[in-house]
Amino acid sequence: MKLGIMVSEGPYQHQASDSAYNFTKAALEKGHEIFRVFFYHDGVNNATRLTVPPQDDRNIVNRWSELAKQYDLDLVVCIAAAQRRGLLDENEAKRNGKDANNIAEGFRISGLGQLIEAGIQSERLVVFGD
Amino acid sequence: MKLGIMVSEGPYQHQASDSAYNFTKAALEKGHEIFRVFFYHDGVNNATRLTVPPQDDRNIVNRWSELAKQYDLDLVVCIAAAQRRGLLDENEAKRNGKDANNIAEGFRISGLGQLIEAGIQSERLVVFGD
Amino acid sequence: MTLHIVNKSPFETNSLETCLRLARSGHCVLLFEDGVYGASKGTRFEALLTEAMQNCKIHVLLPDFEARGMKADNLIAGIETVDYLGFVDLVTASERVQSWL
Amino acid sequence: MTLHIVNKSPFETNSLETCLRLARSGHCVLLFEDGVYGASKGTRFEALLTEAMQNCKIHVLLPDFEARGMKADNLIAGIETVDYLGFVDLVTASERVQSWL
Amino acid sequence: MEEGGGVTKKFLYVNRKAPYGSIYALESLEVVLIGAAFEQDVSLAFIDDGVYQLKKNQSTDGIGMKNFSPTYNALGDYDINKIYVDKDSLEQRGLSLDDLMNLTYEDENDNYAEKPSISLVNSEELAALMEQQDVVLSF
Amino acid sequence: MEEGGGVTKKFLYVNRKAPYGSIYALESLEVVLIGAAFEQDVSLAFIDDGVYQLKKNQSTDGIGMKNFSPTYNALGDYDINKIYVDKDSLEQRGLSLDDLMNLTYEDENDNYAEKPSISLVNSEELAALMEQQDVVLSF
Repeated sequence: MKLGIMVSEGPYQHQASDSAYNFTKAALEKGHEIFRVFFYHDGVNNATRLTVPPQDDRNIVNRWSELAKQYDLDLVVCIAAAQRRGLLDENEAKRNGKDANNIAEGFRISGLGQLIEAGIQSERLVVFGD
Repeated sequence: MKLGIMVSEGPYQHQASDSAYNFTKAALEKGHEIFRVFFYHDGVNNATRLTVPPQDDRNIVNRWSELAKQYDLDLVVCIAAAQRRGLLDENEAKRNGKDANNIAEGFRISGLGQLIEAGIQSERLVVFGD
Repeated sequence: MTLHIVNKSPFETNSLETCLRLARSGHCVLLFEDGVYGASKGTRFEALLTEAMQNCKIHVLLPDFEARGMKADNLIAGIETVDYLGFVDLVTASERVQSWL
Repeated sequence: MTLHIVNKSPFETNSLETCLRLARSGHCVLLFEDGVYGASKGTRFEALLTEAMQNCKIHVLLPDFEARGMKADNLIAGIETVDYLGFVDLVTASERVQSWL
Repeated sequence: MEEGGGVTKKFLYVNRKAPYGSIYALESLEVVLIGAAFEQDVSLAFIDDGVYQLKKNQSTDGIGMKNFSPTYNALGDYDINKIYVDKDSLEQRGLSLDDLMNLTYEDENDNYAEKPSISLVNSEELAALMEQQDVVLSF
Repeated sequence: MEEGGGVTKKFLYVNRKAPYGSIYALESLEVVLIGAAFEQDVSLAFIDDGVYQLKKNQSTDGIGMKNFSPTYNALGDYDINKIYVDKDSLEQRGLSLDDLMNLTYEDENDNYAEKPSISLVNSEELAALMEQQDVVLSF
């Protein structure tokens, strides 16, 4: 079945990103298709490559990047939410006159329409938040 | 009177940072001393210089930076919380092999001891969170 | 059939109560994250859950329940356990998923 | 005297209830952010607040109350309004500030 | 106009949080506005503290945040006119329909007559409404 | 040893959130451990869902998060042995002292006898305790 996922909270502060990851991984292992994972609200903070979690803890960002690579996942970060919170890719940094960007491998920044499209194209949409 | 402030949530998602800012500004206007503002948990995300909020909205990060400049405020970002969430200064980026940093002007990264010290040195400590 | 997913402790927020007020007969409810506390025996919410089970099927995400120091025998009788694979099955078996944040 | 600050809606979380259970006679309570909903007349929490005022002084942060579409005449009788400067005064007049997140 | 490949689904936006204390209300509204371009069958539900989002007379000058409540008035222009407010939640908060913004739309099938967008619904009606949806987005 | 310039204050850490659903419990514990080096007069209170932080038998293998509950056992070694658990909160959750980890410390004034760190307190006792504090850190 084709599933869509929305993640509304950032890494570590709330369990939402962990739950979404564990759910997504289980769905993929069962052979389902993940149409898209859409990161909204503070969820955009899952996409920063600048995290340095403690050695004995999980690396939430890398885990998403690796899952994306393994299954060719579409990880989309909401542009409006990302701008508010300081999550940029190279283009966005340039466009907004910022001297750095922080997006991690496997994520892309796009508009809210991608969430609506995920709702339309997926057979089920599951929201993980706080 | 000497006051300490702790901010536990990031910008925009929760009102905590707004409340802390409005309180801090009011205290300074009344002539009180702010010993330190300590950013913990997702509060560390207040210190990123990469935000691009909408034109018609407040710029939470810049507001803190400007207040710090005007009143010589000590804005301290917890290093452990910052590492988990991807908030780095130049030294931390270098030390952790990261190719970019994102800290805004007027903030500095330091240890949790700075929070305890704020508790000891301030006559009142006020926590803003979710 | 709707799958309702509840991730909040019933002691902290009103999400579970509103969910159960608006769930219809034959629906499924999954308690996960801090929501799993609603599934444990002997709390002041046990009666609410027991009553809800007359109309709805209640599940708990076992990994979240165990993380919080509880085992299957701490569950209110009638609540079923699932793992993440079972969570996926609940989603695909339902017509829609409603998240009670 | 302790200043208790409550930023949560009493409808959403149990913070206000626990705060009022543990506040002592003579303490002050400030409702701000979503906590201001507890200060409005006619809700199911009015009785709780009215009772608490027999022992504690209750304040509401007016800018937060007004942001949410309410005016001073929506307040439960006896609740006092403060602005941010008044918030600062409450803090400095107290011996400690306890935040109920 | 963007579109979703000809498919029309029933979308329900569930709003259960108060405005300003957190950003969910504002960012939910941003999704609704963007989503309007996709010509789906959209409903909004306001439950629990979510009903406070529609409270009239919001005035944010004192907190330095943007008052986004006027945007709800624009929903009618985007053909979003199915706004359901949970009656129980409203009553528990000592509020009635008069305390909410007067949201309306022009009914193009009725000579553009101005009609109210808000319906008060009881638990049973709300539950029935939810059961008709294809996609439920919670905020 | 770090220190705070010779001043000793009474610090109370108030924990009201469950573990794992959010990070407040873990990061609160990190403050407590760092703070121990400052030789202040430290107490910890566990109220509402905070009491779940001390539940025994936590096992996080299934969720891929770190089980930090063993760290509470180390508090005694840091001379943090005033741990107050709200009795009302515990009872509402169907729990008793037996359901919590057995946290102890060695009393250096009593021949290093092992003693329990946790005290169950009622509302009145907890309120009185709070009123003795200089600094209250809430998580």
